Order: sequence, then structure tokens, then C-alpha cells
Amino acid sequence: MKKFTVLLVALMMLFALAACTANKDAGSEKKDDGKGKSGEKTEKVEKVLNLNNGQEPTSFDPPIGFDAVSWNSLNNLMEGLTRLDETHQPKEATAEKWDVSADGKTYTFHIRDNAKWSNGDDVTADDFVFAWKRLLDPNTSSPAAFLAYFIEGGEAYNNGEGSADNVKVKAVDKKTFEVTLISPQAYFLSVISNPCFFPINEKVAKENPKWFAEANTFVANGPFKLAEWNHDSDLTMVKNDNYWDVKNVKLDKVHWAMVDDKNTEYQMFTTGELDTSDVPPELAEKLFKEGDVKVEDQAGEYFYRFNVTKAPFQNENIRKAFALAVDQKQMVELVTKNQEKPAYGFVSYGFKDPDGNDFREKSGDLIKTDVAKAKDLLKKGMEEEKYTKLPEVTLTYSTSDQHKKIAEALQQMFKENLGVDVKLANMESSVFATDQKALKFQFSRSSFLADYADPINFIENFITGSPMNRTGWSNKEFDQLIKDAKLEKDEKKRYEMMYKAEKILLDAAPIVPIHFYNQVYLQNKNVTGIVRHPVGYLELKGADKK
Amino acid sequence: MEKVLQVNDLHVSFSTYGGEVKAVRGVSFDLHKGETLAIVGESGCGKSVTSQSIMRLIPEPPGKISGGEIIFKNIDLIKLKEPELQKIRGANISMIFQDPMTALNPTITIGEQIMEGIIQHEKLSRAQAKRVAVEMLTLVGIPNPELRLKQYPHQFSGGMRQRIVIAMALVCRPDVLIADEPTTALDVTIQAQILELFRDIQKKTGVSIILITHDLGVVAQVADRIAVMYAGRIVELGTRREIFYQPQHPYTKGLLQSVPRLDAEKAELVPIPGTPPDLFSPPVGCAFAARCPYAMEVCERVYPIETHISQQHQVDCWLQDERAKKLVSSFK
Amino acid sequence: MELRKQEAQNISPDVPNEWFVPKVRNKEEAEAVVRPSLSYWQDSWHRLLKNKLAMAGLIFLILLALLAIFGPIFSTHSVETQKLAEQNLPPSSKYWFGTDDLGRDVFIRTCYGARISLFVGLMAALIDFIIGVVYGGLSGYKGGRTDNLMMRIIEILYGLPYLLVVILVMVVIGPGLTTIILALSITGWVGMARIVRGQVLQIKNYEFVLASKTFGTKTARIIRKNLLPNTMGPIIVQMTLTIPSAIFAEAFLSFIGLGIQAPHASWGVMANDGLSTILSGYWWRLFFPTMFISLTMFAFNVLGDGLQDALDPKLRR
Amino acid sequence: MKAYFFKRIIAMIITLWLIITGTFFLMHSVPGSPFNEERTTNEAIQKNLESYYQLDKPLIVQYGNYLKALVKLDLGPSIKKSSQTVNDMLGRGFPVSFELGMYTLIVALISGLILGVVAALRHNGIIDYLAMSIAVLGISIPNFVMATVLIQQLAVNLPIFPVATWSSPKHMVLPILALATGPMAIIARLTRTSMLEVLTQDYIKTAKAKGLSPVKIVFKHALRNALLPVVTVLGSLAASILTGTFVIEKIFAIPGMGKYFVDSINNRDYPVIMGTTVFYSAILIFMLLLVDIAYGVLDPRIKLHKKEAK
Repeated sequence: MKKFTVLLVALMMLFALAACTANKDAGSEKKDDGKGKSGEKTEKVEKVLNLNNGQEPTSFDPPIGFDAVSWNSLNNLMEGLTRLDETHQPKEATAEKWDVSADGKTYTFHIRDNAKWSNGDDVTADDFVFAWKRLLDPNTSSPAAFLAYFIEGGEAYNNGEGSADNVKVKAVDKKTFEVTLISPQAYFLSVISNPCFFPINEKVAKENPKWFAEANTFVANGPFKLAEWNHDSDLTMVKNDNYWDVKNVKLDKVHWAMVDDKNTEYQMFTTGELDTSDVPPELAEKLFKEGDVKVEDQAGEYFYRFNVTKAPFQNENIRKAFALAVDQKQMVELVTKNQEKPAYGFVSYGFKDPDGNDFREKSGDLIKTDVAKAKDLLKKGMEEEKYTKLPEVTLTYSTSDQHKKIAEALQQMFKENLGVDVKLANMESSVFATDQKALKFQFSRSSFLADYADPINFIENFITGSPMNRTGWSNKEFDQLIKDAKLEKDEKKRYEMMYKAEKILLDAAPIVPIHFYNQVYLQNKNVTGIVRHPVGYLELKGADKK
Repeated sequence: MEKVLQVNDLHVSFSTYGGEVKAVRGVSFDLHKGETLAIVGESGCGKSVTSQSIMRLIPEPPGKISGGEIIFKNIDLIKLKEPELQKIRGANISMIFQDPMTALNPTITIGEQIMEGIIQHEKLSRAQAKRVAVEMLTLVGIPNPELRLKQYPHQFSGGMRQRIVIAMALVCRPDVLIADEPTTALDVTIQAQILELFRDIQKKTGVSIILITHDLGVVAQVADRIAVMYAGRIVELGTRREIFYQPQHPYTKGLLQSVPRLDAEKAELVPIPGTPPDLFSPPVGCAFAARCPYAMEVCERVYPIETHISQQHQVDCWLQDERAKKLVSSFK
Repeated sequence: MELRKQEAQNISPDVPNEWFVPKVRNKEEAEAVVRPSLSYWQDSWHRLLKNKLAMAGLIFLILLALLAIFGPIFSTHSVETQKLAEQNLPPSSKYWFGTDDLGRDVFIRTCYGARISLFVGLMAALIDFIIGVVYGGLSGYKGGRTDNLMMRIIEILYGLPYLLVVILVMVVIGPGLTTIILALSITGWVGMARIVRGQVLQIKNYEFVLASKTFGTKTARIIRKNLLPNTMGPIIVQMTLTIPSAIFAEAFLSFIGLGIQAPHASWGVMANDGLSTILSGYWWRLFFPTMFISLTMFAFNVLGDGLQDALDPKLRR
Repeated sequence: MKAYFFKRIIAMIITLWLIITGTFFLMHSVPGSPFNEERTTNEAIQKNLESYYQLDKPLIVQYGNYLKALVKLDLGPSIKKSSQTVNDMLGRGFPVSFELGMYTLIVALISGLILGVVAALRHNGIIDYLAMSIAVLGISIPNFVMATVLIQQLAVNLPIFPVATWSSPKHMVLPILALATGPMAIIARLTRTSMLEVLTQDYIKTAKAKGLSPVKIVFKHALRNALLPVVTVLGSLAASILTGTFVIEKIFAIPGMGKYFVDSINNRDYPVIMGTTVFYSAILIFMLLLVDIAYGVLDPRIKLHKKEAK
């Protein structure tokens, strides 16, 4: 009998738990249903855009949420001094105008009088001072802090050698904000459009250090404000009536789902539950044919790294032989099939030099498929190293279906074009990242996504000792060029240095470019005005839905 | 004498992977009121199948009653449908199985197991059923019945469990009790107690008992009449006296010789040579012919006709034929 | 003698007199064993042979093994050769099962996949069986403190995050078939052990076990002779469940980088890769590997059921 | 009985502590770090991050701090989703996973038992083969395939159900179906086998001889004895279903805790790894305790509380 009682109690506990959760959910169901209905009824009046964020945003704390899943919303909830326009150029935003000192190092921003927080507070210069110093504060431990290193005193403060007082940002008056840089940086105005440079309402933040964690405490200064945030499930933004340019905001509401599965996302798009969707790789070919897919550039590249400290890739000719044996065109047309542009250099398309030339086009095809030359180079390289047989080569990639497919195709290309049997190995992503940094692989997959819109962001990865180098390659001339370029005030000269540096890099071929990234997506025909910036964030300010 | 149960020409077969096994091939007998009929034979001779067929407990498929009739209270049980059978099982005819260890459900209290039959058949309330159960346990000699009702089978000894099984079988006062090797799994002293219990109960309730056993010692103690089965057939049937003192069938004789007897001067045990026949394809003639020391050509060709030796005593054997007489001497 | 007098009238008319002669026979005939007496295994085997469904399963598995070993001979294609121009072709006389997204022959990949999947599945099942039966048998049989301790160890093993353990195995040993099987077995046997323990707990109190115990039979012998045969049913079922889960677990492992190295693929990996073909309509890339997995499972299951029937001592007559 | 439970609870705590310790050192011995990403992270930033999460302290100190916080039921902040604590994440995710899991378990259990019992009663008949074919399909079609097929057929081609997300009973149908087929098949097969075994037992014959109806025999006498192997798998099955399934949650975009198990490990989000493990283990151990209790209830021969006395 006792046993029965025990079981009964245990069961009751279980059911009580079940009942609790069921009730709780039943409550939210009702709420959801109500909302759904009212949404339908008022559809003619309300413009609701349904988007997918893939995952829960990392954080809406501007210096912390340093990735696309956070930026997509954050860029529309808040606004920095500048904002990227449809052509991805920085335009006046919270700042209505700015002055630049003669030496190009000091910027004075004039913040709009009608720039307000969603709680009615003024957006002040102090909010920026607070936010930018917080970005650099080592205790904030922002992964984006390095972007602010070009502010005088920034780097020292962040790595613990300096102090907050020595960071050269200051509020001249309530609406005037001044910042001094270590060198003139042409792309400064573009960089500060990144969410990590967004202001923070100091008053709110002091009262509630976790103000960004929930919808009801979040204060916005962008086109939208946060209405509801069900973590890991969905979030809703509504038009922010306190936004200075609210008249140009057309949508009433943006609903973000967090659907992590590409197939599901597409299926939801087909049933109308989403207004945009990524293109599942399997369907790309068909959908491209049907002509529904939109393609836009993204600043980033998919490439492979050689390890120049490991045989046989210490030899430049052997590296080049492998690089030339790769058929990038075939790769994008028949393997990835996503209409990416094949990469024959490292800097992606979309950067104009002062003469109005596109960086990539002017720099040209620095390393391009040439099977015959590849064979010659391999022979030459093997003679140089006195190899009778090429040491075994293992190509390592981090686990994903797409990486696997590309690796398999590469394997086939090396076999066909060079007669080399390459082994494949895949590895759990985190182990892969650690081992790649530790130079444990011979030949491994990589990718780069630009943090800001300037070629230097690409090329500087390969300076000696950069944590992004990961090839063991080092070239003094190259290092010097990068260093000079960063201090160069004259844009024309700066670009020349960068052209030269990129050529040095690809001549030495510590990497094999594969393709540039792009953004391909399907979009509801009634939706217009969504802007996708190559640096990875989404602009909904001008978006509209019929 | 009043016949409680009549079995006429019963045939039962099983289809197995190896083919059809004809386990019972034309068994006939009557059961009289208040008597104990023992069915004896080696294992596999079909005695259990016969008893289970009476209750229609043969799993169908693979088993099948392929012919004959079983008349109980003027009803042929073979023709009955399952729900009607359920009304007879336990209420009019009940059964006790070989092993008291496995015959009781280990997860249900014995009280519940005894009571569920009464509740099912007599539509009694639980309280009434409990009273009957206590009565029954007292009858079979279980001390502290009230308390014991709440216990589980594993808390009882083997002999106790068999008493419970008997109580369970008798709880609805059935007319016929079929006991399939009720004492085989018990040790000798307990065996005696259980047999005593059977006699006692029969006296008190007037139940007719079919006792299935291979143990002639048990038979000698309780049986009124004895049916000897071999290879799916009853080869000899008679009163206890007749079978023990005037066995006619060579198989019966063999059986008796293979049992130690205290009254025999020479305690010589003679086993029957050979093994029973394959029932996938039973022989045309007498199934015992292959092992029979008196076998004749005819035994293998034709099954012997039933011979009545006395009113109660009948035997299936060619040795009863006039023409076999001359030969008998030549066998020794 | 007095009997014969009584039976004087007893003459069967349709039986000829000549048959009434003593049967001539030699001694061996009397002793002859009429019913063939078979050993336990022979008997089980005979019963298995008679089970048509189980035999169909067995034959399928043999054919599958043959296909895995010899299948590639009949095809002119190779596992890894890509023909990018011939990608995603539907089944045809050239490509029996069509081609995949890199233009590789799905038939030949399915054959090679069979090798890996079957090997991995069988090995995992075997290891689970051995460890699980020994561990579970001992735990259930010994009972008391030993049982308690052994069950706590299982709980700890269960509780450790599997993915983490597997990544560690990968890092320490490096990828390969051994690693896959090891990773599958680390916690795979636990389910089996718990089932065996449950069965043993239930059966060990049966009298026949107690009897053996009183005779002083050794523990191992009791487990082997008495407990195991009587727990065979759920064990066989559990094993037939282990094989498919091992096949899928292998696919999962390859997803985290532990599986068989590309360009080779197991069925699980192929099914995983082919998943999105539900949308694109290249059904053959999902259909063939999953069909083979299902058929194999079916074969293992019916064979398992047949074995269970055949080996069950209680069903023996 | 009380003493037994006291002992069990002590044992559970020790087990949990061993799991925690094991996981803690295991996770730190696996290469990778939470800040290992494709993108640029320079050393100063890496250092700031490490000191923020105290990852620069000796392991044993970290371990001590973790245990100290754990006693206060504080599972710490997530490294990856830094504005959330692990307590928040589990507190939100578990009810969802639990709800999905409960329904799945109920569906799987009921349908599995019915299939298994029916198959056993019609042993080697058409219904038996049919039921077992369903079971085999259930096991051999992975749930991610099942889920995708279900969505494509019942949400896209025939728009009966919504594609994904977790907001109304209608949304729950497809994920529950996709998730329940596997466990259902396992339960059905085990039930069938052990039912077949039980049906040959003498006490079933006894029950028949008593004149009980087949329904009563099956449900009162057979099923209970046949449940033991089913109960055995149910414990761990329930624990894994109740705490969410990564793939199904991902496909249906269900905000449960299943994804934390995989994501946290991929991201080396140490506090989340620990948190999910502690939570999962606690549930698992509780389920196994329930199984043991169920054993005792189902089978009176198994004496829980007298174990030590033997």
C-alpha cells in the first residue's frame, strides 16, 4: 500500500507539473489567438512584415551583440551618428551634420534636436560618450572593441594599460559630440554605423544595467521599438513614434520568427507565414530558373588556407599549383550553385577607389585557374623540394554539409587537374577553430566576413601575427604597406598601397580564394525597400508592404 | 450412475512448423458424479491436451479440435462460442495446473485472484466474495485466511500455493474439477497432504475429479477409475482394482512394472524399452506395437478394436483376439 | 489364461488370420528412436527454417551483404568520381539509382554505404550485447549493494553529455571506424544492461534459479544457463532496435566530424544529405538510402522475431 | 520505506555530484573555447572576455566557484547569450520541452501499448505483421525525415497544420507526431515481445480456466507483467524526450531546451553545458527512481526497501 501511495504522489507531481506548464501555455495561447485575430481584422490598416532571424539574438546590448543575428534587429531599433543608405554609404542619422578638423583626425558631430529615446528622453552627446567608453571598457569585454581602437586612447584603455579618461571622446555640449582619432580614417563614418557604436541612454542604463535584456525595459532611438520579445521564440518591433524621421517609416510592425532550419524557413515562406526566406541549397537551381531569387553582394569570402609551416606547403610553387588547380567558376556554377561570384583575389567587390574604380575589378584576377600552369608549378615545386613523391595532403574542413560538398569537389579537382590524391578530414567546429589557429592543419577551410566597409579590413588579416592570419605566412613588405595604409590620409595613395599589398599576398598564395559571399533570398512580391548591407545588416527603415 | 461429462471420440491436433501433430486421436470416456477418474500415461501422450480440450483451453491456432464431442449437461462444449464457454469455465468446470509456482499471477494478491472468479460468475459484491474466499481458504487448510488474502504468491510455500490453486478452482462449487499433475511439483509429504485434501473436498462437495498424472502411486491413492493413455489414445480403462490387478494392455503392464511396489516381493523395476512414436505421422496400427514384446503383424497394420472385459473395463489390444491366444505361448 | 476364456467371442472378421504371427524384428528396432531427437540448437535452427518470414529476412540480409561486397563490381562507376555535369539525374539504365548533387552514382554509394552501415550497426549491437548482458545480468543477479552501485554508475554514464564525450574521443583517437564504434558503444550498452537487469530481477526469484543456487552452481553458470535463455526475448528485440539506432547515430557522428570520412558515405549520411530533396524533388537521393535502411531494419526485425520464437525454450515441444 | 528514500536521495545527490564533476573536467579537457570564432578577436579582447567569465582562473578554483553557486541554485550567465542567465534559459525552455515531451510520451505510450498488445494477441496474423511494420517504419525512418515529410505533406501541400513555431495546439500536432513515432515503435515492439512471453505463462491459463474474459485477462493479468521491460526503457526515454530533442525543436522552431544541449557544446558555452547537464541528470535520476518505484509497484516480488537487509 505504501508503494502505491509513493507512486501516486510521484505521478501527481508529474501531472501537476504538466498542468502548470499547460496552463501557463494555455494563457499565452489565448493571448496569441487574440492578437492573431486583431491582426487579421486590422490588416488593411496595419502593415506587418514577417521576417526570420534564424536564432535568438545574441544580445541587444550594442557592444555585445556583435553578429548578424543581433544586428538585424538592433540596426532597426537603434541608430548611431550615421546610418548606411541604400547604396551602403554613411548618411546623417542621429547626427544632423559633422565637422572634420584640418588634419582629418577630429570629428565634431551635431546631434539632432529631435533625436529622442523611445521613453521621451533626449539623445545627448553624453549618451554617446557613455556608450563609446563602455564599448572600450575591458570590463564590458565587448568582442567589437577593436573597432574603436582608432579612437585615441581606445586601445590602451581596452587592453588595461590606459584609463577611460584618456579616451578622446567628449560631450562639448548637450548635443555636440567630439571624437579624436589616431589617424585620419576615410572609412570612419562608415564604421560608426555599426551597432556597437550606438548610443546608450545613460540614465536608463544606470538604473537598470540589464535594460537591454527584455522588451519592457528596452529603450530604442531607431525607427522601431521593441514591443515583445519571447526569448528563443519570436520578437516584435513596432514603429517608434519618437523617432526623428518617423514620417518615413512605413511599416507598423515587424515580426521576427526564430526559425533555424533552412527547409522550414522556406516552407513557411511558401505558406505565406514569412515574407522573406533564404534559398535552400537544394532548391537554388530551380528557384534561380524561376527567377524569384534576389541576389546581393556581401563583403566576405570563402577561401582555403595553406599552412606554410607544414610540408609540402612551405613551397610557394606547390601552393600556387594547388591554387591554380582550383576551378572557382565550376565551383560556383555546379557545386554551390548560389550565383556567388568566383574569387580570384581576396578583397570582395563593392569598394570604390577615389577614381571611381571598383577595387576588385582594378586589382584584377590575381590567381586564376590554369591547369597547365598548375602542373608545371607542381613539378617545379617538387624539384625544388627534392620530392619524388608529394607528402600526403589532408584537407580539413569544419563540419557542415556545404563545407563538405566544397571539400569533396576540391578533392576531385586536385585529383583531376594535378593527379594528387588529397585526403579529407572534417572536424567539429570549435576544435577546428582552435587547431587552425594553432596551425595544426596542412590545408583548411576558412571564411571571412568584413566588419566594416573598407578593403583594409580584408587585407590586414594577413599581417604577421594577426589572429586571423592562421597560415604562418609572413612578409615584411606586406606588413609595412598595411601599416602605412592605415596612417595614410591621401585616399589615392592609400588605395595604391592596398592594391600592392593584395598582389603580394596572392603572389605568395598562402590562401586559395574560392568565392565571394552573397546574400540570396526570396521575397514576398508585396514587400519593397528592404536594404541588405554588404557588411551584414538589414535596413527596414524604408521597407514597405502592400 | 449419473454421467456428469461425456467425451466421445475426441480428436485434437496442432499445426507446428514441422507439420500437423495429432496429439489426441479419438479419446472417449465418461465421468460419473462424485468419482475421481485418473488419466495416466507418459508425458506427451496427450493427457494434458485432452484435459485442456475439455475446457477448450487449447490455444487455437495452433491447436484445433478436429472431431468428437464433449457433452456437459446435455451441451456439446465443442460447439459453444467463447462467451458461453467463459460462463462454464471456473463455474461448472474448473482446472488446476501442474505447477503451483507459475499458476498464480505473481503480481496480484491471492485474495484478488480467488475473488475475481466468484465476482465474475456469481455476481457477488466484493465483501461477499471475500467471505467466500475466506471460507474456501479455510476449507483447503490455510491458516489466517483473512490476513493471507492480502499477500502475494511469492509469500507462500509450494504446498500452500497448491492449496490456494485448489481453493481458487473450487470457489464457485464446480461440478467437475480437472487436476493436471497437481502434485508433481511438490515433495512427497506435501503430496500426501494435497491428495488427502482432494479426498476430503470430494467428500464435502461431491465434485467429480479428472486427475491427470503420470504417477501411479498417486493414482493408487485417490482414483476410482483409471484411463491409461498412450500416443493420443486411451488404450485401457477400468476401475482402480481392475487396472492394478488385472491389467490387460501390455503398455499398462509395462507401466505397472516400472513403478516400485512395496507389496511386490521382488522389487525389480522393468522399464519399457523404446520411446513413444512420432505424432506427426502416427502409425496406422497400434502405436505401442514397436515397443510391445507381444507385437504381431496385425498390430502394425490395423488398430485394435475396443474390447470390453467387464462392464467398466475395456482395452484396445489385439491380444484380446481369439486368434492371438495360440501365439501367446510362443512369446515367452 | 483365464482372460482368454472370457474373450472367446472376440474375433475381428475383417482382419485376416495370417497377420496373427509374431512380429519379426531385431533388437535395435525396438530401441529405435522413432522421433528424431535434436539438440537445442538443431531444433531451434529447424524451427527457424520453417519460419518463412524470418527466412525471407535472413535471405535479404545475405543478399545485402553480397551486394555490399560485390555490388560495386557490376557498376562501371566509382564511389568518388564526380561528374559535375551529370548531377541530380533521376534513376536510369546508366545510373540505376540516379546521381547525387556532385554527379556521383547513388547505386554505388549505396553499396559502399551498406558496408559501413551494416558493419557499424552490427558491431555496435554486438558490443552493446556483450557489455550490456554481462553488466545487467550481474547487477540484477547480485542485487543489493552491488546492484545499487552498478546502477549509479550507469546513471553517471547516462548523465554525462554524450556529445562532449564523443568530441573528446574524436580528439584523442582521431577519426576512423574504430572511433565511431567506440563512440557508439560508450553509452550504447546502458539500455541493454538496464533491460537485462530488469528481466533478471524478475526471473531470479523463480524456483528453478533458487534450486540451482542451492546446488552451489556458480553465478556465471546460473546466469548463462538459467537466466539468459529466459531473458532472450527482450534482449533480441533490444538488439534489433540497436542496429537502426547505431546506423542513425553514425550519421549524427559524421555530422560532428566523427563519422566516416568523405567522400565515402554511410546510409545515414546519405539520408541526412538527401533530406532537403523532399523540397527539390530529387527523391532518389533520400529514397534509396532510407529504403535500404528500412528494409534492413525490417529484415533484422523479422529475423529477430523468428530467432526469438526459435530460441524460446518454452515454445519447444 | 523512509530510510530507503533517504538513502536513495543521498545516492542521487552523490551521483549528481559525480556527473557534475565529470562533466566539468570533461568539458574543459575538450579543445576549443567559447570565443573561438571565424571572425577577428584580438588578444586583448580575448583576455577581457576570459577574465570576465573567470576562465583565466585555475580550473580547480572555477570548479569550486561553480559548486558554490550551484548550491544556491545559481547556474551562472550564458557566455554566448551574455544578457541571459542559464536559469532564465532553462526556466523558459524546459516548460516548452516538457509540454512537447509529455504529449509525445502519452501519444507514444498509448499507441505503442495498443499496437504491441494487439500484435501479441494476433500473433503471426495479418494485424501482427501490420502493427510490426508500422513499428519498424517508426524506428527506421529518422525523425528529421519524418518531420520534413510531415511538414511538406500536411502543412505545405495540404495546408491543414501550420509549418512551424509553437503557439497553439494546432502547432503541436506535427512535432508530436514526428517525435512520437520512434518511441512508439520501441514501446510497441517491447510490449509485443514481453506480452507474447507472458501470454504463454501458466497463470494466464489459470485465469482463462477461471472463465475470465479475454479483455480482463489481457489488462488485469497479462499487461501488468508485460510492462516491466517497457518501464525499463521508459525511464531514460522519458528523460530524453522531456528535456527536448534538438532536431525536432530546430525543424519546428520550438523554443524548448533541446537546442541548448547541442548549441552549448558547439559553442563551448561552459555555464550552459553545465546547466543543461545538471538539469538533465537531475531529471534522469528522478525518472530512474520513478522506474524503480514502478518496478516495485508492478512486481511485488521486487522489494525496494529491503534491498539493504539482504
